[in-house]
Amino acid sequence: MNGAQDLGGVMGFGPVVPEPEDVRFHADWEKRALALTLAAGATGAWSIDAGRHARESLHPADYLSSSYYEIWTKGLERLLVSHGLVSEEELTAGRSLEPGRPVGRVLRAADTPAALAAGSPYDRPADAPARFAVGDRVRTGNRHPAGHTRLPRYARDKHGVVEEVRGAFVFPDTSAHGDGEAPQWLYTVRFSGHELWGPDADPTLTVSIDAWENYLDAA
Amino acid sequence: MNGAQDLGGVMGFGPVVPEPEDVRFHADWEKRALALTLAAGATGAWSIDAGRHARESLHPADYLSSSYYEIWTKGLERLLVSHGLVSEEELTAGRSLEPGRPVGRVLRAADTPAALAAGSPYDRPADAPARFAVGDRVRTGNRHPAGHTRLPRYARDKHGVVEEVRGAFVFPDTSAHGDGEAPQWLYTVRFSGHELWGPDADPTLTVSIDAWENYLDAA
Amino acid sequence: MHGDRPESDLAIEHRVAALESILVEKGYVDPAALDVIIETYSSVVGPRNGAAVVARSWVDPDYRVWLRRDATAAIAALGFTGRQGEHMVAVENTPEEHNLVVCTLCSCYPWPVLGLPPVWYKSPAYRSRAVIDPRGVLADFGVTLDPSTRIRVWDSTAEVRYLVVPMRPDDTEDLTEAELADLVTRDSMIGAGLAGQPARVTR
Amino acid sequence: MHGDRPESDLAIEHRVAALESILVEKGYVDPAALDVIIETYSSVVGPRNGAAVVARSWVDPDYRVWLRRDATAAIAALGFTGRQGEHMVAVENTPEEHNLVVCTLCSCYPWPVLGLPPVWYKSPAYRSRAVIDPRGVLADFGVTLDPSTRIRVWDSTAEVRYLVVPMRPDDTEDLTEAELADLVTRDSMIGAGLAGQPARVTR
Repeated sequence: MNGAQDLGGVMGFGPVVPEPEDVRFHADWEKRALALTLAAGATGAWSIDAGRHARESLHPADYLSSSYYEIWTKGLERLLVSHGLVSEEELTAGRSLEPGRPVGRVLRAADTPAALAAGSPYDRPADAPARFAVGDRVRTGNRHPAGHTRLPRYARDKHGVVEEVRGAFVFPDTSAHGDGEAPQWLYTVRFSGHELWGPDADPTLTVSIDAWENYLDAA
Repeated sequence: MNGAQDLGGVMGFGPVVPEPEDVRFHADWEKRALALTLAAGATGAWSIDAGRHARESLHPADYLSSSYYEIWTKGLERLLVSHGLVSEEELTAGRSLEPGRPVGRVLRAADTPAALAAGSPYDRPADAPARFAVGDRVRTGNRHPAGHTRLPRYARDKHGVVEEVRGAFVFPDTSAHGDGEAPQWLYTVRFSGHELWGPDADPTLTVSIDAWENYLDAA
Repeated sequence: MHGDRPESDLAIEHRVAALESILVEKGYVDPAALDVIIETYSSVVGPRNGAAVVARSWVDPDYRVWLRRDATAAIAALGFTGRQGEHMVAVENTPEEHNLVVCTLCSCYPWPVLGLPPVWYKSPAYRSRAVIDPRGVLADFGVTLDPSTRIRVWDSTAEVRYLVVPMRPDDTEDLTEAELADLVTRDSMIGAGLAGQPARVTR
Repeated sequence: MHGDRPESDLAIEHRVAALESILVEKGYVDPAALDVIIETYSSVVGPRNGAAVVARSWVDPDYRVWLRRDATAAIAALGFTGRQGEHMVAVENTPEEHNLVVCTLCSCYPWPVLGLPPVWYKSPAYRSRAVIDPRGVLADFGVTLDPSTRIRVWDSTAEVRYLVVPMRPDDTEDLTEAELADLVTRDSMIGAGLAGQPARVTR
């Protein structure tokens, strides 16, 4: 969706403010927001793509005026409600009003280090050969789905070159909506700055995105 | 600039909420904000384009979380400060701290009805023939200026057809920055929904913009 | 979950009042002129102006031709001129094509014929969706067009201002020009409604 | 004039605390697991991991080749694996080309080697400008590249995570691998800084 999350090329946010490397959190609630997001995600009730879609579905004014852990918190609330695990009434009350429903897994403390160190790979066996090869010229689609997608607006309807073939990966556009993993080939596609931003672009600039096969046509 | 004002095609704002026709204002301060904006603009200290640029230069979170008369008020404050008519200190103090500077005109009550009824035409004599004619196919530029422009992002780098030649008009991209009126031919350029939004667009949709000659190339 | 305004109405009220004090004290604005501006757009200039233009075009074929050819002059002939209406264009709805006007970049609107824009016209919801999902926007107004009707959206990116001339409702042959004007809603002159249709009840 | 957060820190603090109560009461999360997660990303997983990878690649040509060919495995060999690092790619800066990593759509970041992303990496200011004005972004970090150096921006739109291998500073032949790792700042492994350069003082 063309939500507030799609920030590439947007202007008006002012300078980037560096931060010392040893800062991990800015308040204790940020730690809890991080941990709750990971632990709730570990139930398996939704995919990482559904999580991203919940965040990008925030009203743009809310998204842009919230810190990132606030965005995570608000996204988590939405996910819990939309998956029937917590009710709006409970969020309003600030406490549980009825017993929990069964979930796929509850991440226990003893299992947590191993779970974090294992991660969740997103590559999948391919069920067809890759359509494009390194060096192929491609054109990204002019796609504006109302649902989740990972093709940013600035890189739509543009010519680029396939630089790497990454393998087949879970397709976010379906996974985010519970429509299956539908794995597709993933490519790193590189664009010139001129192609993306026109004749006044930095002439030394190239930008790549990682693009699923459905996002691309031969050019 | 690619600011928060450039809203065409952005998603996530929810439904449009109709309003009865007899509602003119929602609070008395809105009336004052409107009148102040018009009266201050009548001094001639800045162009209508500079006014628009002041508003679109608000931080996107501020722009999207403000009502339109709030945006006008914040834009007016910026214009007054950037043109040296009011100081930041005065805005903070909420009162004048030094005498006013000379301005081109002070709109008097007696002259106001005539001034509003006269308006300010923006067409200008052309100093060259129009480059394009009705029916010409054109392509909009892939332009991303940091300053003011009136070519929306959704209509950049797209093919359209010239539907009307409107005459020569003040060029906002220069006028907004005090760089002169630099009049240019203005065209109504029509695009298919498919061209703007891809294959899933409403097949019955066409959209036009009014585009200055600099925004266009022959296609 | 909507983005609430970061400042209370009270805060913006004080901010505007302070600005007015400063500008008046510095002699940049005449407070009496402010009152005239407010009175003008509260009581004098509003969408009944545009409704008169539309009704005239419905009953007077010569006027209709003039409105098509030179809307600025034809509208001025009824006494409606000025700020944000210096360069007018009238676009007529037909059974085949429906017109909808938006300003995606700010809130450009034909003040002399329609008055000040409603909140929804200036809202991100309308400005963002009108150009990509106009049928969805029309649905928010309770308007459903025939699926075969073409939708023609005018994004007011320059100083040209567009007035939609809605279709004259059926069975209105016996109405006077003034009665016809009563059927012409503000929303119908933006393209967000139809003349004499349910949207009119919001007047 | 920046957009202040619409809710105070206190409000979000209560909101998160309430959410934790609900999830624990319902049995969806183990409170002890929350503490382990926090401890992991406070003390165990951080940018010193990535610095060790970079230093190894500087001193061990075989490792460098492996890192280029299969970064996920080469990094795992040093003990760094897991969430948000399942599919790693290392990209090397050269005098001719400088790499910069961003996630314009959210905040994708290689956690096992860099830990949690800094606020600026997640900020709209960085995410919006990195792809259109990378030299301007670098200037905000006090970094000026030669005008002829090509800039290569990687927008992390999928589950591939990029680690920038900064150039080894001059006159470091005598340093140990551990001393070299100390020159590798977090920012230099995103491309927003250079190894052993002024940006490092922010550590």
